[in-house]
Order: sequence, then structure tokens, then C-alpha cells
Amino acid sequence: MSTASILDIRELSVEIPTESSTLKAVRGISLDLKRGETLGIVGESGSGKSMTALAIMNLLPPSAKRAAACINFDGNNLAQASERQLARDVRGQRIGMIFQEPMTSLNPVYSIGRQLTETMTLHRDVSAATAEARAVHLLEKVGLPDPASRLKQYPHELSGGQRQRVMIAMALMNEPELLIADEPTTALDVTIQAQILHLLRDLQQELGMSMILITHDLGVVSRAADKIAVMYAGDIVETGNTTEVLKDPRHPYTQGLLECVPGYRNGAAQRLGAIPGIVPAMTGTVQGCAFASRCPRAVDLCRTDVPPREAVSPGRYYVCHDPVTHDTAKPLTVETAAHEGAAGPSQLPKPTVLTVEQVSCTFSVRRGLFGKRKPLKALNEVSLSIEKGEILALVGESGCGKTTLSRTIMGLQSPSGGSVILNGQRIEDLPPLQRARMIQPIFQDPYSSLNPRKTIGDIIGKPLAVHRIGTKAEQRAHTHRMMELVGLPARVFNSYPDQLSGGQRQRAAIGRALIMNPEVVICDEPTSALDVSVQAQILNLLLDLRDELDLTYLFVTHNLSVVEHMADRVAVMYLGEIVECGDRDQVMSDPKHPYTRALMDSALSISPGETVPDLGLSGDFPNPINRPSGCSFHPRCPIAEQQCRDKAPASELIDTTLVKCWKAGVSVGRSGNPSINESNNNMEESAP
Amino acid sequence: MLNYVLRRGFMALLVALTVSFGTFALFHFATDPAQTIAGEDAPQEMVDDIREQYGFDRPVSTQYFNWLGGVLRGDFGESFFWKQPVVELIQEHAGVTVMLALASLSVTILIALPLGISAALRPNTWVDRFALSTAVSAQAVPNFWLGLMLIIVFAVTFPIFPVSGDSTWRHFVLPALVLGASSVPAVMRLTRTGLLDVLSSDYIRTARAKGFIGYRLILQQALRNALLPIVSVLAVQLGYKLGGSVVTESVFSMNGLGRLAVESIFNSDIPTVQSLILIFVLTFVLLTLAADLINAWLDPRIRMG
Amino acid sequence: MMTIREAVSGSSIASVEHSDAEQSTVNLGMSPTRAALMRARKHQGLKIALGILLVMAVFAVFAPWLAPHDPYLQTLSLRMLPPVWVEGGQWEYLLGTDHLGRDYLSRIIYGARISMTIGIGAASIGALIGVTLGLLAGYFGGWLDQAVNFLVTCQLAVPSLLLIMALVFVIGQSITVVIFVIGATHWVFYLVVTRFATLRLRELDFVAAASAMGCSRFQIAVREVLPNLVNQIMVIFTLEVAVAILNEATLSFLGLGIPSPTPSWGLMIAEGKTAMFFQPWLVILPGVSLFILVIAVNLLGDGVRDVTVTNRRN
Amino acid sequence: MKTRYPDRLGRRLTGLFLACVLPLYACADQETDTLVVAFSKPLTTVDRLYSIQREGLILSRLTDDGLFFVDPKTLEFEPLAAASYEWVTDTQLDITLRDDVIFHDGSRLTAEDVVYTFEWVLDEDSDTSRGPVIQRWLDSVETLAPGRVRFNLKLPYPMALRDMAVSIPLRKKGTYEDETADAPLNGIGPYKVVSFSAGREIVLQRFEDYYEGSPKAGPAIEHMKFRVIPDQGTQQAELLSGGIDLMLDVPPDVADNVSHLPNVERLEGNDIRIGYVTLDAAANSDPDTPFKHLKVRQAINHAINREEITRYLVRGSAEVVDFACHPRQFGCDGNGPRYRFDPVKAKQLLAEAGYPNGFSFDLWAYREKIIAEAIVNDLKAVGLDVQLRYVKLNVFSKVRNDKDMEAFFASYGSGGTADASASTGVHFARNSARNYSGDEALADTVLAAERTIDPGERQALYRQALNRIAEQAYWVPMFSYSQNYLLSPELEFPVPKDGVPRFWQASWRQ
Repeated sequence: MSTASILDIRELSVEIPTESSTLKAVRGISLDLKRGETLGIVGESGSGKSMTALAIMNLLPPSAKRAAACINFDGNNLAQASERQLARDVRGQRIGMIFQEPMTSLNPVYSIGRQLTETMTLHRDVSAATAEARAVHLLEKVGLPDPASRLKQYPHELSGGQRQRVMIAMALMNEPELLIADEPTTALDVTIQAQILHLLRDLQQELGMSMILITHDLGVVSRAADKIAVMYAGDIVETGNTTEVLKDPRHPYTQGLLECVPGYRNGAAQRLGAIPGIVPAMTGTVQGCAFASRCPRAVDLCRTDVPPREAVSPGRYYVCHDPVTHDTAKPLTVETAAHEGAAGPSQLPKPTVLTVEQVSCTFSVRRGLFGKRKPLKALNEVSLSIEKGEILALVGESGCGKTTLSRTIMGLQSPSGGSVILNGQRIEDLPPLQRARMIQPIFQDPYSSLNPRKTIGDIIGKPLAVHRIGTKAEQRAHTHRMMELVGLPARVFNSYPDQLSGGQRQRAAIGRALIMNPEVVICDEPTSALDVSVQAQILNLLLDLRDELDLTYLFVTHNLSVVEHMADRVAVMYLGEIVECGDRDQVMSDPKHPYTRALMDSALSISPGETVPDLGLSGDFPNPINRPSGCSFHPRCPIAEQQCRDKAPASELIDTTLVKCWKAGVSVGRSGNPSINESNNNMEESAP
Repeated sequence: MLNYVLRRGFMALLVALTVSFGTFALFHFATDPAQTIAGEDAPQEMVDDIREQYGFDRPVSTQYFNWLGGVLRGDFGESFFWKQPVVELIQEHAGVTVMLALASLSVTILIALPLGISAALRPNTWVDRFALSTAVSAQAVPNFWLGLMLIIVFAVTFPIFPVSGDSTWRHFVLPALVLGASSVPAVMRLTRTGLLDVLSSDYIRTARAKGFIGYRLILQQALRNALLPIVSVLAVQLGYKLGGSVVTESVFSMNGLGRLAVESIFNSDIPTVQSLILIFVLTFVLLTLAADLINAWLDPRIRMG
Repeated sequence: MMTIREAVSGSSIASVEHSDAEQSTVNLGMSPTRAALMRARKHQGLKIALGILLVMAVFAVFAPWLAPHDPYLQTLSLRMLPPVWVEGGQWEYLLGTDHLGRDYLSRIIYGARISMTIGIGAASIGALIGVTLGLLAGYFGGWLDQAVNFLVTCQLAVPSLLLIMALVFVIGQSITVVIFVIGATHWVFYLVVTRFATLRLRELDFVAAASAMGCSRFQIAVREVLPNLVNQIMVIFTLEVAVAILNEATLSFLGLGIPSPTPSWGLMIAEGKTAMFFQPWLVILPGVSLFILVIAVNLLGDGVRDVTVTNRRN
Repeated sequence: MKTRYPDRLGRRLTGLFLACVLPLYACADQETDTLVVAFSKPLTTVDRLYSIQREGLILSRLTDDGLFFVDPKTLEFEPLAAASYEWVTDTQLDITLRDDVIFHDGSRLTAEDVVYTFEWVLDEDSDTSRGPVIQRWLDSVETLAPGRVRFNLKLPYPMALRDMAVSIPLRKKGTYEDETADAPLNGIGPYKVVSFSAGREIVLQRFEDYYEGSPKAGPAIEHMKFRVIPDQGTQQAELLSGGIDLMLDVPPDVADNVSHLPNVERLEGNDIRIGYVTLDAAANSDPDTPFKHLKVRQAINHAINREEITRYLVRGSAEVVDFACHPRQFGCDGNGPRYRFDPVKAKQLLAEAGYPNGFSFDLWAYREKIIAEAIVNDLKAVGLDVQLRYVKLNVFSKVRNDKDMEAFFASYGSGGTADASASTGVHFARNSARNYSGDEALADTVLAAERTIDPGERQALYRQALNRIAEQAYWVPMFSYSQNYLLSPELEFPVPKDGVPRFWQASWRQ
């Protein structure tokens, strides 16, 4: 190993005892990080990547047990260091750490200033004024406007993105040599994610830090990391230079992961690769390769013997009996046929199933214990229409009103203005049972969308029971047919949701939505709670079912690669309004609205070697309670002018796309945005 | 903020009125206050005289509003039984109850907080199990029985403390123990779970990542958060102790508000019961309001909304 | 007023939530009921509690056959006999006799009956009131929630023992009255937990899904939400049983509970109190019975909570 | 430790503990010359004119003197603040006052003070608790000469001296108009009130200027303190730990136990109180009540084992009572039927009355729960379904006065008066709330007796009334009470014959 190594981990294991057995969260991994380098650790949930991060400074939960041959940090063995030594010399001093949840990772009862300065005063004998000056300096650096006044603020006064910036500043207070970022952008919206990644990258280069970036997002890691380590079931299955690993994956799991990402294989309209099955729980003794049960290349040897570590070049190795080579590279799934529906717009005019006309929705909310009620305009005169058999993707960041819109469309929320028309009838006028036969939802979180007290059979068959369709036996048969259709084994009929994996639950939720054979299905972020390999399975299933059952989808999502893969048309929402709506290819390749453009730019496709783009967006997503005047996007818009601040634009049709922007006609190149408009920092967005 | 205080104050008033009218009606319909005033062996004529004189023959609502009118002028009426102004009665009895409440609250705090904190710091060890079994036992011991046992042991067999009464600090030791013990389980459990929650929170992990450890981690990072629910529960417990140490005051023959209330119930001494309940309700609401304000001071999220 | 309510019942809510977190590992492949039973089999406190309660319940149910004497039969000439292990005790009266010469053992056995009846009766009434109101307030919200909120504030602000005493004093003493009065004053905990849980469940997608499939609000509240509250209600129920038993004992001790000559442990302590320095068993025996019963019920409650609370991912 | 009680181990052990402990405390009170007595009920006022409680009476005998007093030896009514008296006519009483009587504030007692006191009580607006007692018979009071007053009666009233002795303590003229008085009470008794804290304690101090001619003169103990301790168990504990010197109304069981300890003395004395069960013969509560049948009432009389209850539960000097008065009261010599305990006969009578399977009713009670329970048990034994309604006094009174009870167990102390008018008279008068007989003729007899001065005639009238009550079985007369006192052995305390302690007689043993 090179002498320039700042961190050298050998044989690190973490075990977590549970009621019945011991979970092997990390199984003897070794890592090496050089000064100034960024290592990306990638893996799905349960792969042990976060445990690895926490184990370095021994921040594991109390019950977890850590063992390591050595954790050599710049000559000190952290595996041997006492808790006190770690706290005094390492934590916050030489290694800084950023966590996933900015909303909960800052202490809510202390001011930002205190939390920043104490990091410094705890370790160094400096005056409060010095620490404060450093804090202001860093806050400015991480891009918080008006940093001096921020010191008096409390975490709840900041938005998620701002809090994450504060977290970064806090980690940098003592100029650490190593920064560990554990999923730093997962909880953030895509535009914010790009900003934060950009910031991290800049700071790292400027300060010459090393960084460990932990993420599940291959797109993120491909842009931000020099080296990559792919983790699966507590072990590093493949590691090496980012470009090499992603361009030339050797381990079947790495390859599978890449195939699962929509858009990676250059293909909208192409069926996604998917890794069957689920991550096994690493308890008891592990025989053979942990991936064997899901691996299409697995041979008998894989199930009995632990595969050896095969080095390809220095610092690049994989752990597999039968690695993928260029010759043997083949897709993991059997069928790769392109699906027809989304392949090209059909020539025949199709009837419009669902029309949303000028729908507005206003809530009244009280903020805090002492606050007054204020109106919150969640939807502002939204209009949409969906044709039979079409997939319309509704895209937007959190808080933009897309969930309210989908609830309004389903009739679960009555609009305060406008109307939703389903097959020519106003949805409010439809009796609930009749409405239910026409439109059904699939929800984001398969853990909350299934009643934990009911069996899967009950859940899927419930609509039949509610609508009194058929006899008990017929209902049962119908349910079984539906389970087969959505790919659920018949044996789970009497199981409870708790006993199913996330993917299986989502299949059950799909089954329940489709058992009444509705015309329109509202898919509200159906895959965002799932791991990427499972997401692929579900997306494939949805497309298959659409073809088979002639369904119409309203597909609500924030994930642009999913949009690109699934949608026929795209509607982009911002702050309760549809700012752009049109044909998928048109919108995605030639966005007219500056917000759409920023969204498209912030979608990080897997492109090793490319950097994180600078979006030119200022500020964060505003709170809909304080809706800006004029065009609601103007405070963040890089091309806003006086006109935008004064008057809200109306929708206009450009090409085949409806756009709401004064400047949509002005053609701006996709890259090379104008620089950040500094004067636009007046947008003080607020906490939830 | 002011708006909030006013709203809560209005709520408190509404609650107090509702409750006091309820009690008023209850007693007037079901008992004969005239007989109470006249006494056990009183002749019939006397009872009738009293009935007329006090106006017990008038409609209940009229009587209630007369009383309420008095209260607004600061006149809580005269006790039927004690024949003296209720205000004086309450002044005489309040001291003991306040003393007892504060003493027992101290007992609660002294037992529950250290136990709860040590249990939370070492979950699933013997400390934790000891704390939990203390809580379970304290929850199961009938208050009055504990009082009797303490009297047998510490006042009669080993006469360290007086049996009953309320004249010196020594009189308050046993009652404070009994009353204090009754709130130990609630406060202990809340302290333990509250601190456990805080300690397993993300921001404590952040603090550890910053290098905080040991007492600094607890005092400078966790305590303030863990205090929030404890402040509320202590306020509630103090409220209950100020209003209802009925059992303890009876067992130890202490002349506090709780016993006054019980005797007034037994004597159908309506003005006294009325006023006491009004005061208990107001005290309770004010205490919880105070707790909310303390919490608002501790927690900027509440303060700023 | 939310904070008061949280504070009042906060401890147990918090512990409910807490054990939620402790039980984070799922027994995949087992139904919730079986998993709970599995855990129950390993739960020491629960086993002890069940053992004690089973014995007590058997005595309570079969009291007429198991009690050696009629608990009401007075023999004035044999009054105040000490238990058999004290000098002067007789084998016929194992635990001695009381001031009317009634067999103390028989009275304690019948006392278990009274305590259990009242505990279960009062807790059921409280559950009925609290769960109904909590479900209504939590699920429907609006003015209903406000009204319930006001009711809770009233209930909380009045010292509950005083209220119970006043009610019993005015209505009159009998077992039924005591059950109803204690039940009617102990529903806040159910309400707070039910309302809180309902509010949380209401936001979950399976409720939206049921709504989307055309279920009425009532159907959703009863068929979808209520089954998810059962575990928590069960836990509160056991804890409230213990509270009700203690409340009854306190009431009877103060002379406003179960009327004589019904054997109630609290009443027996009150009756024995005048002689407690010389016939201490008159106070100690019912006190210990009460303590054991209540501790067993509490342990059962804690155990049920540890064992049943469903595992959620978050 | 005394060994003359070959007693049970447990008791001896407890005794041992207590014996070790008691000497530490026992002499403390003698040193400070303070007698500490426990009261079970709180006293609402120290002014006897505004109190009806027995504790008020006890206290008043220390702080107040009336014109007359009840002689503790004979229970006769003798002059106290009065030097002498003379019945001028049946309705005119002249009284000469002592000239050496001094109020606690130092002023001398005059005839004007006496007139003021009685006129104050007579005045309807003064709302004294004593008013109804004398307003019935007293018309006016006038000063004849300095030191002489005349009482004008409305009707011949033999119990006038009793009412003056028991009910009317003398007050300084202008007492109730004077808002500025700071002493709790300005009386003429041998003790003055030092402090009074309602519901907690009353502290007295010997009044050194008390008139020497009084039969009550020269009390031995300087300070007295009355502590309110409602709970019997607590009182016991206080006595055992030396917190109090004397306990009144001690339940017999406690008295038995405690008296076996050294350093505690038990005294037993009479009480003029009797216990009884009233049956709703007038069918007030329900026109169809079984108690309107004489045989049912007789059956109840036969069913209750009064002997056993008296022997085991009331104990001491208590006796079974057969008539509606205390045997020591004047006029209490009925010779009508006496009902012996006979459950078989009781059942038979019930069957004859048409209730072979018994019936169901509530027995109300407010004191001596043990005895009430024992009664219930006896009645259940003859096949009656009895519910015990044990309630507080004010509820009891409300229901009783509404004439809503079928049967109730109660007791009456006759205000310590040894005359049947205070018991039989009170309970069977026409408008008495306690009268459940509905017997007009009986009421007339009682009224006549009350207005008769001649002792022989009165006695005959009361006998007639008592026999009528017994024949009709309106009551089940139960027993006379026995009073138990527990006290520190240092204390010398003469047991009162009428159950009302006179603490001015108490002294320390040397």
C-alpha cells in the first residue's frame, strides 16, 4: 500500500446481536484511501455501507460489536484507540462526518452558532470570537447567504438543504483531513442534491481533504468519487477506479445494479434489467457467495465456497468465482424485448379519460404552538388531461403539490376550485364505489399502504369484498389470479405484510389496485422507497400490466430517469402549478422552462468522469405558505427579469409543449447557463 | 405568544366554570346542605330555618350565579360547615398542601431522575432492571397502605418521625415520601425513555462525531432535549399533588386542602367544595401553562413555531 | 392542551413507542400473532404475571368452592382470631377472623373476586368511552376533536380521586356505581393513545387506499384503523385494570367505595386499621394481596406491550 | 412489662416494642404541664352558641360557665354563675348572680350581660345554634336589680335549668356587635382560649382570675391542647408514641389491646347515649312497606341478637336496652313487652305477616359500621334480604328527613341529659323528622309529658309512651353505650357519668 494512504482498514467486521441471532452487518472488509482522494461506497439498503462508515470512528449503536485487524488513520490505529482518545483526537478534529438526515442530525434546541463553535472550542483552545469568525467564514463558504445572522438561528428555521450545508460547515470547523459523508444527499430533492454534491466536491479540492462518500445512487458516485467500492451483504464485492468499475464491471452484482438503472443502457423504451430476489439476511454462518441465490451466473461452487479476492490491477479487485468478462457479458434478465406502448406515440387519436380543469386546492395551516392559521395554496389552477392508454409522468420536487394533485384526482381531496372529470363525469358527483371502479392508486411506501393487521389475500381481495363482487370462493379465486399476475407466490395468501419484502408488498399493492380493473391508475412514487434492483422489477411489472390490461397511468415521481423510461408525456410541477407539459422526448431533450431545464441538469446519470453540473439555481424550494409574487419561480430563476417578478405568466403552447414562462420563447442553450444571479438571494425559504 | 396565553387562559376559565357548575348541581340535587349546617342532632325547625336563610329553596342556577358573582368580586362565600369565609379557610389550609406538594415533588425528583438517568445510560443492565422494578413496585403499592406501613415502622416501632400532624418539618418527611413515591414510576419511566430516545437520536450521534463524550455529551447535548417531557410531567404531577393529596393528608392527619376538600364533600359544604375545585382547576391549568412556557424557553421550535 | 395530555400519559406512550424501537428485528416468515406468542414464551415477567393471575383468577372464579367458609358468616364469639401461625390461631381459620368473626381467608379470596370484577369492569367502561372518543376525535377531527379536547381538559384538570369521591358520595355506594364511576373517570389515557394512533394511522396510505376503493369513513375507522389499535388498547387496558383496582381500594379505604359487608381489600384494610398495631395481619394480609395482584397486572401489561407491539420499519 | 395477661405472642412482641418506646415520650407533657387530647372531628368554632357538636360541649365546659351546670356526681342541675334561684311561679324564674365572676378580658359579670346573652339567643336574627332550644319556652329576660334577673317563660317547662346549664354559656354584653375583639372567645370559664385553628387544634390556658366560689375552681393543669386527629388508628399511634395524652371514644377492641400495654391506662365509663333501629311503621317510604305490619316489626325485634352484639361488640359497661330511652334517664321505666332474641319466632312472625320468604330492604346507618353489619347479618339469618346503606351523616339526614328510609340504625346522646324528654321526647314528637311511627296519640302523650312539671305525673306519662312504643315495636332499642378512654398513666381523670368529659377535673399523678 502506498505511503500516501490516509486510511487503511483491514478486516473490519460489525456484528449486531438481535433477539434470535447475530446479524453480520459488515463481514471483514478492507479499504484503502489515499490523501486527497474520494472513495465512493455504493450498495443497496442492508449492504452494510453505513455501518462501515460509523465503524471507522466507532460511532456504532451501543449493541453493535466492532472488530478489525487495523483501522490505520494516518499512523494511528483507531481499532485500538480508547473511546476517550477517539473523542479527543479524532472525532470532529481530524475526521469530520456528515449524516443522511439533515432534518434530525442537528440538535433542535441549540442555535446554529453554538453548534458550530462548540465543535471548535471543544478541541482547541480558541476564543469564542475566533470560533465564531471561523463559523461565519465556513457558512459563507458552504453558500449560506447572510452567514453572520445565521448564527442566531435554530435548525428548524432552515430548510433541509440549508441544514445540510450547516452540517458540512460543522464538519469542516477543525479542518479535518478526512470527511465521511453518509448518504449526504439522499433526503434532499434532486436540484438540492446537485448543489450539495457540487459544494462537497469543490470544498474537498480546495481544502485537500480525503472523502468517503456513501451512497446508494450510482449516478452520484459516478460523478463524485475517484474510487468506488461496491458492497453487498456486508462485503465489498468489487472495488477500483470509478471509471473502470462502472465501464467494465466484473462482479455480476455490479453489473446487475447498473442494468437496473433506467437510462444507463441508453434506453427509454427498453426493458430494465433486474436482479431477482432480495438481499439475504446475514445471520448465522454464511456459506459460499452471499450473492449466489440471486446470481444468474451462479454455479454449485458459488453456493459452497466463499469466492476468492481476485485483483485485476493494484487497488482493483472483485470477489467472484465466475466474473463477468466482455465476452460473457450478457444481460441478467432473460427477456429484453422492448415494450411497445412507450416506443412511439400512436397515430390514432385516443379518447381522453381524465381531465383536470383549473383545479386549485387551499389548506389552512397553523404553524407552531403559538402561530395563527394561514392559507396554504397547494394547487394553483392546475389543468391536465390524460388519454386512454397513456402514461403521463408528473414530475416535481417535494412540496410542489404533486401528492395533493393525485389525491384530488382520486377524489380523496375535494378541490377548492375547478374540477376533475373522469370519463365525462365530475369526480365529486361520482358515488365512491363507482369512482373506485374507474380509478385506483398505488402508493409510494409499501410499508404504510398495506394494513399490517390483514393478510395479503384479504388486502388484495378487499375491493371485491367492499364492492360485493362474486361469492367468497369467486373472490378468492380472483385474488389468486391477481396474485399470479403481479408475480406473488400463492403461499403468501395468508401471510401478513410484515412477512413480505418491500418489492413483494408493492406487488400486493399493485394487485389490490388492479383487481377492480380500473381505467386509470395513479402511481404515486411507486418505486422511490425501494432499492434500485427492486425498482426495476416493479417498473417492468407496471409496464407489462399496462400492455396486458390496457391501463392508463398517471405516474407521479421525482426521478427523471424513471420518467424517461416510463412516460409518454411529462408534466413538470413547481409550487402548485404545472410549469411545463408536453411530449416526453420534447420536454426532456428540449426543456422550455428554466425550472425544467434545471431539473434535467440535476439528474445525475451514470457518467464516470463527468462532474456534477452547476445548475445556476439559487436558494431552495420555497415554502408554499409564502408564495412569491409574479412567476413563482422567479426568486430562483437564473434568467428572471422584472416582468417575472411582477406578473405571473400564462400557459402558452410552444411546439407541442405547454409552458408557463415569460421567457420560454427565448432560446437558451442547454448548457452554459448564465451565472448565478446573486441578487436573487432574497428568497428566504422556510422550514416545513 | 400573548395570544396563546390568552387563549389558554380562556380555556382554563371555561373548564373551571363547567366543572364548578357540575359540582354545584351535583351537590344541590343529592344532599341536604341545610342538615349539614344544622348538625346531627338538630331539631327540624332549625333545619328549615337554615334552608330558607341560605336560600337553598331557590333554583340551583340562581344560587350558582349568585356564588359566581361573589367570586368575581373576590368573595368566595362562607363555608356552610366552618362558618367562616372560604378564602380564610383556604389560606389556612394551603400552606400545608403547598409544603407537602413541594416536599414530595422533591422526593420524586430526587428518586426518579437519578434512577431514570442511570437506567437510560445503562439500558438492560442491573441498574436498569433495578430502576424498572422500583417503578413497577411503586406503581403497585397502594398509597394509603404504604403510609400505614411507614407509620408502623418509622413512627411507632422506631419513633423517628411523628405519627401525624403538620407543625414541624419532621411531620412532612413520611407524607412526602408516600406522596413522592406515587409519582416516581411515571417520572422515572418518562425520564428513562425520554433520555433513551434522545441518546439514540441523530443529533446525539452528530455530537459524538464532533468529539463529545461522557458527562459533556449528557449535560451539554442531551439534557435539554430530555428535559422537555419531564418538565411537562412534573408540572402535571405537581398539579395533582396540590389538588389531591387526599389519601396522604388523611392517613397522616394533615390539615391541607385535600383533606379540607374531602371533608367538605362529606359535609356537603358546597361553597368550599366549589371554591376548592375552582382553585384546583386553575392551579392545574396554570401549572401546565407554566410548563409549556418553560418548554418554549427550552425549545426554540415551540417558542418560534 | 396537547402537551398536558402528552405529559399525563406520556410515560406510557413513550414506553410503547420505545419498545417499538427495541423490537426492530423482524421475525420474517412468522405471522404477527405467532411471533408475539414466541416472544411471550421467552418473556420472564409475563410468565410470572400470568402464573399469579391464573391462580388468583381461579380463586376468584371458584371462590364459593375454594373458600373454606362463608365470607359473610359472622360468629361474634370467635372474633379477631389471629392467623394459624400466631399463638392462639386455629387451623379452621387459617388466616384468622375479623372483627365480626368472619373467616379472613375466605374474605380475602372473595376480595380477589371483587378487585378483579372492578378492575376489569371499570377498565372496560373506560376503554369503551376512551376508544370511541379517541377514534372519533382522531379520525374525524374538526369540532368533534375540539369538543373531545375540552372534555379531556376538564377531566384532567379536576383531581380524579376527588371527583370519584364526590360522585360516589352523591350517587351512593355500590359495586356497580364504583365500577361506573371509576370507568367514567379513567378514559383519558385510552383517548390520548387512540387519538394519537388514529391520527398517525389516518395519514398512512392503507387508509387512503381503502378510501379510494370506496369504503365509507365509518368502515375505515372500524375495519382498518381499529384493528391496528388493538395491541395498544390491550396494553392500556391492563394498566388501567391495575389503576382501577388501586382506585377501588383507595375509595373503599376512605369509606366511599364498596359497601360493607362485601369483602373488598381496601375496605378490609380500613376496617383493620384501628387494630393495626396489635392485629397487624388485618392490614398486612389484604395489603399484600392487593400488591401482588396489582404488580401481576402491571407486569402483564408491560409484558403484553413488549410482546405484541407490531414491528414497523421506521 | 406486665405479665398478668397470659397473652398471645404477637401482642406481647408489639407490646415489647412499644414498652421500649413509650417512656421516651410519656413524661414530656407533664413537664410542660400540657394536657393533649385528641378530637376525632374538627371543631368549627369555639363558641358554644354557634356549635352543636359534642366536642363543642366538651370544650365549652372548660371555657364557659352558664348560670347552672350539670353536677358531675349527681347529674343534677346546680347553680354555677348563679348564686341562687327561685321559681316565683310556674313560668317565672328569678336568679341572683355571683358578684365575683370575671370575664377572660378582666371585666366583671353583670345582670346586663346575662340579659344580653339570653336576648341574643332569643333573637331570631342572631342565628345561634342554641336559639331553637330556648325559643320554645323562654319569653323574655329582665334585670330586676344589679345582680338579679328574671326569666319569663311561655309555658311551664321543667327542663329550663337543663337548657340553661347545657346550652347557654354567658357572654359579655356587646360581644357580637364588637368586630374588633381579637381573642377567639371571651368567656367566664376556668380556661381561656389562647389559639384556635379550625380543623387543626385549640390551645387553652388556665384562667387565673377564675372565681374561687365556683365548684369548678382550681383546675390542676395549666395548658390544654385539643388536636384534631380524625383517624382512630392515627390517634392510637399518637397515643403510643406520646403525641397525645388522652383518647376519647376508643373502640372497645382498641381499648382492650392498648390497655394490655404498660404506660397506657384504660378507663371505662357510662354514656347516656343509646343505639336503636327505627322501623318505618308509618309507611312513609312506601305505602306497601312490610314494616307497617306489627308482626314484621316484632319479628325484627326478635331477630336481632342484641345480647351478643352488646357483649362482643359494644362491650364494657354497655347493656341491652329494652325501651326507647337510656335507663339512667328520668322517666325511663317502661314495663311493657321485652323482645328476646328468638330467630325461630321471628321467622314464624314473618310468615304470619305474609312474608314466609322474607323481603328485601335497605338498612341505613352512619356510625358504628361493625354493629350495623352485625345487625344486617342477624336479619339475613331469618331470611330477610338486607342491604346495608352506610353513608355519611348529611346524606343520612337528608334521606331520613325526607322520610325515605324503611329502617335505620342510629344512636342518640340526649345532649348528656338524664331525662327521657331528651330521648323519647325528641324521637316521638309530632313534627320530629326522626318520628317514623306516625302515632298521633303517642305524640300527644310525649308533648304532655314535656309540659308537666310534677315528676310523678311526668314519669307516668313517659311510661305510657314507652310501653306504647314497645307494644307497637316502632323501634328496636338496642343498647346503651359504654365509653372507653385511653390515657397516659401520669394523668388522673375522673370518668364522667354522662359521657361528657370535664377536663377541669383532670390532674397529673405525682
